Amino acid sequence: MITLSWAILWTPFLTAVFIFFFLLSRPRAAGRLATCGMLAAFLCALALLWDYLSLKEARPVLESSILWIPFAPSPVEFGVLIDGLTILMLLIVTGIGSLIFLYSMSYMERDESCGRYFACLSLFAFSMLGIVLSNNFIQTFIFWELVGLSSYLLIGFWFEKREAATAGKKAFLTTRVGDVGMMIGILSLFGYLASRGIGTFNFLLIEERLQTISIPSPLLYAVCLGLFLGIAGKSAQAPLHVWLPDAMEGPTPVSALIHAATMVAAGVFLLARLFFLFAQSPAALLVIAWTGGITAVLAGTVAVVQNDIKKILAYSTLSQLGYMVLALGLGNPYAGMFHLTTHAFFKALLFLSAGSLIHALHTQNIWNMRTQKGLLRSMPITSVTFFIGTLALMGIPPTSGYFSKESILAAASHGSPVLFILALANVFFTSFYMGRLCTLVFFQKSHSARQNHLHTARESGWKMTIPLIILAGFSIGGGFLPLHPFLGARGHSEPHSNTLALISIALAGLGFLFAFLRYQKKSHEHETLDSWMTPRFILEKKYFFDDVYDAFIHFVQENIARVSDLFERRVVVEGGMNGSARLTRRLSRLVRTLQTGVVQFYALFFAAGVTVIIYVLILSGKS
Amino acid sequence: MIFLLTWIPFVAAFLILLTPSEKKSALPIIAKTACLLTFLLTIGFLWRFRPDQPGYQFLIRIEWFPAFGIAYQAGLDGINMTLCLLHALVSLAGVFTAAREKKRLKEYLFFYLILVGAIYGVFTCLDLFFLYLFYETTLIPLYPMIGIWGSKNKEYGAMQLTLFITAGAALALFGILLLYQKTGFGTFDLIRITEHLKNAPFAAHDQNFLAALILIGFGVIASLWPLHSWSPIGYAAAPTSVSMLHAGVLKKMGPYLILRIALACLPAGMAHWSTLLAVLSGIGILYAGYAAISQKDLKFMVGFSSVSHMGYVLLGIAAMTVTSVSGAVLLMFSHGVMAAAMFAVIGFIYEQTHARGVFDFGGLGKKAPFISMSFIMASLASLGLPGFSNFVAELLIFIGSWEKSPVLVGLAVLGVLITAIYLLRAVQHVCYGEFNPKWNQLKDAVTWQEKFPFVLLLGALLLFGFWPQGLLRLIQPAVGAMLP
Amino acid sequence: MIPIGHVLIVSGILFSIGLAGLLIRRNILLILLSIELMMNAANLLLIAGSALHGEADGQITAFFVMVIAAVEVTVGLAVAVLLFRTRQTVDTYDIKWLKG
Amino acid sequence: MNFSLLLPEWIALGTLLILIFREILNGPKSRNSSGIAILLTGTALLLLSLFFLRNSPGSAFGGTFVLDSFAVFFKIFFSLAAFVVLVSSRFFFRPLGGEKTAEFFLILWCALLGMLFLVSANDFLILFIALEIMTLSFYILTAYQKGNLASIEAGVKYLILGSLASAFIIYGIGLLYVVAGSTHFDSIQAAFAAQPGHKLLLLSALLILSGLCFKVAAVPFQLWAPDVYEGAPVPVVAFLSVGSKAAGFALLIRLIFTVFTPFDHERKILFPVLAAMTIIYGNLGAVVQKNIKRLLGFSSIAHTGYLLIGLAAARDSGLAALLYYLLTYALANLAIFFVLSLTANELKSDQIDAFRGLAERSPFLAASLFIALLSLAGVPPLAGFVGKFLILSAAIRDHLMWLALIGILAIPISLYYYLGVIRSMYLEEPVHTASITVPGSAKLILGLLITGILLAGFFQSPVFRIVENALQHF
Repeated sequence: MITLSWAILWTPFLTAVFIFFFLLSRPRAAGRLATCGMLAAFLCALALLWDYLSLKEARPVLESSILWIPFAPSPVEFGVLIDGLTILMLLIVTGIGSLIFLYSMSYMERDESCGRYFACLSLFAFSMLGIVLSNNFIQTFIFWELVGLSSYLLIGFWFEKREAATAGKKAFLTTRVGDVGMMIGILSLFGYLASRGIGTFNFLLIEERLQTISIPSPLLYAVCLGLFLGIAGKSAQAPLHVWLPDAMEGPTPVSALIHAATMVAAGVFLLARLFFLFAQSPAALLVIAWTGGITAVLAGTVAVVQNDIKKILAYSTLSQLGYMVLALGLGNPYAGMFHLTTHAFFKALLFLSAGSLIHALHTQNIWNMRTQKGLLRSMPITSVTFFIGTLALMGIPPTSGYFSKESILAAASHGSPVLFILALANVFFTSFYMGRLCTLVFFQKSHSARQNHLHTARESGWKMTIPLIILAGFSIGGGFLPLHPFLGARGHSEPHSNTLALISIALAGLGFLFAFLRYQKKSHEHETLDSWMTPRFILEKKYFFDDVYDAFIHFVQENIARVSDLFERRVVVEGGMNGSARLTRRLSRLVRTLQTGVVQFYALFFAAGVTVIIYVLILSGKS
Repeated sequence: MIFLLTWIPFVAAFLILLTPSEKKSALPIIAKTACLLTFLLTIGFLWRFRPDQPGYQFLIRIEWFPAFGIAYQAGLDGINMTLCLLHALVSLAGVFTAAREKKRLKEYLFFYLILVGAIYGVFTCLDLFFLYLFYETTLIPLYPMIGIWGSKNKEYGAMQLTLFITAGAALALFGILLLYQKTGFGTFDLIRITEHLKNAPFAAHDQNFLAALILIGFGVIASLWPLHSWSPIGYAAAPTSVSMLHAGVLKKMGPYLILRIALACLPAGMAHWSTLLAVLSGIGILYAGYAAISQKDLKFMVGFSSVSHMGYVLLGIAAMTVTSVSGAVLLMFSHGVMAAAMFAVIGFIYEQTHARGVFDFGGLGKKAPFISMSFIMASLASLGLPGFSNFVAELLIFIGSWEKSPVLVGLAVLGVLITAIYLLRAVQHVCYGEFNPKWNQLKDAVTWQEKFPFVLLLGALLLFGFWPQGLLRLIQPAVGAMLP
Repeated sequence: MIPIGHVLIVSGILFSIGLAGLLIRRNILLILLSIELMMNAANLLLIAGSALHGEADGQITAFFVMVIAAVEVTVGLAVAVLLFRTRQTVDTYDIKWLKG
Repeated sequence: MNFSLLLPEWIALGTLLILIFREILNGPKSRNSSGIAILLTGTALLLLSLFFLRNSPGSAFGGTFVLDSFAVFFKIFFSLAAFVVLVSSRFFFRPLGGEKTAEFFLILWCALLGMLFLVSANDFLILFIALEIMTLSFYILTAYQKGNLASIEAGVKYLILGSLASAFIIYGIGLLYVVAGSTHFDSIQAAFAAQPGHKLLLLSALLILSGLCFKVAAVPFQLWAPDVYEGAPVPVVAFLSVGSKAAGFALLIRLIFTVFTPFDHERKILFPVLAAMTIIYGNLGAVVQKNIKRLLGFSSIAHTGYLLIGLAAARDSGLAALLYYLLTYALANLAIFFVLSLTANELKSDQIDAFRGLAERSPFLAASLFIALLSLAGVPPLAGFVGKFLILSAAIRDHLMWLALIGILAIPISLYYYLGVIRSMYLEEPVHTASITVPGSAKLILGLLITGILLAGFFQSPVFRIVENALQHF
């Protein structure tokens, strides 16, 4: 089993390296190799699952590691930790990853830098698998950073486009802000443990020791918040969520990968992995829950006014991530991971279908997507699968989304009423914006000649549709997957509540209906959103997060930088460096004034010198 | 054997002096051969180095000036083995850049080889006199190299750099002489002095005074805030291969000598100043980072960045734990290689375009993929990305220093973010975006001679990023033996 | 015999007069003269010492000093003539091109 | 009487006489080449005789003339320096044509003769005579360029101030004689021992020391040096800065550590202060200078300061350091003035600006100047560094921390102005591009000097042994 897990980890890496060195200029081969690699990893994961299930123990946890930096006070390991959670995530990452790789082969066909694309994609998968398999903090942090790097490279894949390059940088930097917190969290945890004689970064060891010693709660609170800052960065929780919508500048399959299987899932996964730690600090959990709840509604509302199909999906991801984080914050990792799983299916599905649409229609604006025949007819598979994804996202039974969302809502119903209301409100918003999207794209026909070129919209090839169909299947059936064996140790499923189910389904239906009615006839981009919702302006400005950050960067950071630079120039260089030179020259000129050139003055100086010496040494001396 | 490291370059320099300057083709061959030989020699030493064996290896000792207890004594332990490797890498990479110099090539290579040999001298010698001798010898070639072959304000930069480092060195010389005087058995033999002081340390106030002298003196070249200002100015002025060697290797002599003299011989004095040193390093990290943000010249940016990174090194040294000091040594290596790669990239572009503003370029990623990739990789290494040895080094520094000064480590972690800000900005403006047609003439690195330096340096960073133990197994025992 | 203390005082005064002359007079010739005076103050000491100790050393030395002083003045005059030829001045305040 | 002890002086005198006769016989038409040949032979014989005498110390003229290893060391030193200066003066004067160089050689040789006697003097009479022979020759040499105003002015100034210093010395000697009843060192030392704390003795010692401090240009007797250095012909400055200074220090050492030993206490007060002031004055003064000779004048004051540290510090390590320093200083200064002699006629100016682009006009000269200047600045592995190193460690050994610190802080300042010259030569574009040809003999000598700088920098031990050997009697 250990060997299998190592194989899963390194296959994508070796693929990436191989492509990097040999196949950069041969895109087709690169694509094939990468996909095969990913598929092989998936098969390994399946084999691992088989082995794992055939083990006799109740909830086996397997671990293996090598010492990477065997330092006496703080040995850093590199290892794998296999338990149910790991295997679940492995399956998600490699499974959905394989589909996305397959899809990409066709999607990226015409791009000449395709080799680079697949190398980065494999690197991305490798980084994510590293996080999943990691058995200690440092390794997690390493791959955490590598995920950031891969996202940077992939979001900025079309780097000639200014926006893409900026978005990649933004993603990297924003998540890095979180990483600063994470690093500090790790360091303070380690610092405390080391002072108690347990110098280790190992999850299992720490978990075990924490049963006998307790960390002082302020410190634990700080540690948890630090770690959560990192998680919030990667999982795009407010206020570090700003990178995610911008990340849509990357190729669509990359978005699918980021939103479904990697990156954003990493944060939630880590939260679940470290739940033993967070569970000990209720105060931290409260912060986490609120962050999740607020992020969910924040993103759900902003999605309502977006016009770019990918951006709508991006905000929906944000709000769904908010759900997951909320569930974990409420002390229910099961619900969170469950939703992570189902969300992975339907969000990948949504993105890939959206990608298929974009591929065919060459636009991302939902106002421009309708065709004369209607998309349902010209691209049936894509449309149907997209619709299935929408249903799952809205949480309509019997799709998978229904079950997972139900368990989160059930968990929320036990928590703070405000949080519960937020969660419910988000159900409505979700279906509203998805309703708006579907109405505009699928249920309207174009009457304008301007869009004639869209006549030609045709269904994509098999490499793109097969992943869609498979994902659609899982989006429907995913809710019935038996996840308990994987997550047993980490929480419980809430008892089913009919009232809650009814309320949520009703809200979802209502939202969709509203949207359908409202946008059925609209064909103008300049819709006026009026008084029955929060002023449109705020939403269009995305609650001013970006503006505030820009202002911060502009007014605070740039000014600190400018002040440093000025200080350097005026004080350190001009004052210290040139100042000492000036002082020397001034003294030098003073010395020069003695050299009057008059020989008598020289003689006088001579005589005075002799006199002083004689006076000091003889007359005032020992007499 | 070990003296060959120093003397091969000197002899080669002499050979170059004898070669008539018309024989343009022979000059680079001599220089490259010398650097390659020393490189191979260093690898050989690395190969035969036994990390588990305590003390210095390959020790040689030639009585030199017995009246003053001076001996030509050289040897390697894990720390200077690492630094020799760093120098071997950077000097070999640098000579390929140096050999492309068009103006007065003969003199340039002559000075370059003198510089290379003297640096080996500093890193191998274990006698305070010779340490200082080689340390100052590096100044002889630096002034003309920067002054003649440099760019932008070169005279000013050369003068500042030389004077600052000399002033620091003079103070350090004072410290060394005091140390010599106070140990009282008339020897400059560093091994004996260290051993002696382990058993019979000086009184506290003596240690404090001496440590202060050493710290300030060698702190100048380590660009300890606020003594750093020569460094961005000097690097901006220097020609590429000098920037590479200086930022990459010479700067590391400061922390190295602080380790060797202040930390090993005067631990109590070091401990006395450690808080102050840590605070200054912390200020340096953030200050230089922010200053780098507002630079418009790539070389200035990298210059400030190197100040910022040396802050990490000094922070690690100030914490005085095995982990942090090992991290500091590893960072000296990693940052050296990284900085060299960075300056090589900038130099490569500057050579052809005579521009090096952050905003002068754009879209080089398409036009010159190899160079852009090198630039990106060097940036990533610099901002502490895992996979490059810089990450491991910074991590060790953080872990090792956390207990002493959590606040400063927190700020230092923030510094990593600041590094990312300016480097990614630079990468974006240089490599990404639309191609600036002004640079249509720009050629990517094509021949192996052009590519070799980058492959060598970045390869080393990656190698030890994946396998840090390769260096740490050398560094850690040596550091362990050095710390009280 | 004159007490040695008196001799010391007289020679001291002579020396001081010479020094004062050197400092005050601006004419090179007079300056040379002042130097001669200082040297002779020393000669006085040497001869008085010779008398005091009853040895000839001092007198011999005094002869040598006289010769040397004469040579000095000779050289000095030669240089002064040179100066006068080129600058038409022997005033020390006029020769200060070399300064600073 | 042991006349063979005076063999070097006989040879020098003989050479001098030959030169004079040649001058008389040939008249104004005398040619240089034969003069050089004579001088070469003279120097060679001098060195040879010294080599044979080096291990046979003794005294002559009733103990007023001694030949010990110290004297031999300095005699070799002076002969070599004189030889280098003579060669350089040949290059310096050759294009001037009109002025007869034979006379110049003659007077310079006279100065050498004075120096040779000086370091052997064991009696104040001999000392004074030898000193005056040397000094008087220098007055003439300084004003040697009759057409050059600066040269004449320098001559006048040097003459007046030098005579003043001589007057102080001889007055001191007179006082000494009154008290001690002898001019002989040994008897004076005995007198000192008999009457310790005698104010008149101390006064006379201080007067003599002041006069000698004038010769070495120590503060507060330093004001003449920049003016004279600027005005005098280059070879004269070379010999002045090397020979005259070395003679001054030789005398200071001999007097302080033989005759004036009872005043050890005063020495320890006086010399550290003088050294500190001299270092500061010299280095600061040089910073803003634009004329290279004047700059070197200030720099020579600064170096006097370092040398004085050697006198200030305890005798064992201090003196050896002083002699080592003197050697390195002499090597560097001779090299520098040699280059100046060679370039003077091409550049026709002493301004530092005139050296612009010298590196391109003559790489060899520029490189020599580069190394010599850096050696003066004390940059290793050049000789100057070892000198400074030894001097400073002597100061520290004698617990003169503050003095050592001043010496150390002055190093970057001195580097600044030396680099100013180097900047002109290497970093700036030449005004004229015509390359300067350097004769083979000049290359040889300059090469030897530079090699000496490198060797004395790296192989300290053999040089130090020579120096220690010279000091074995102290």
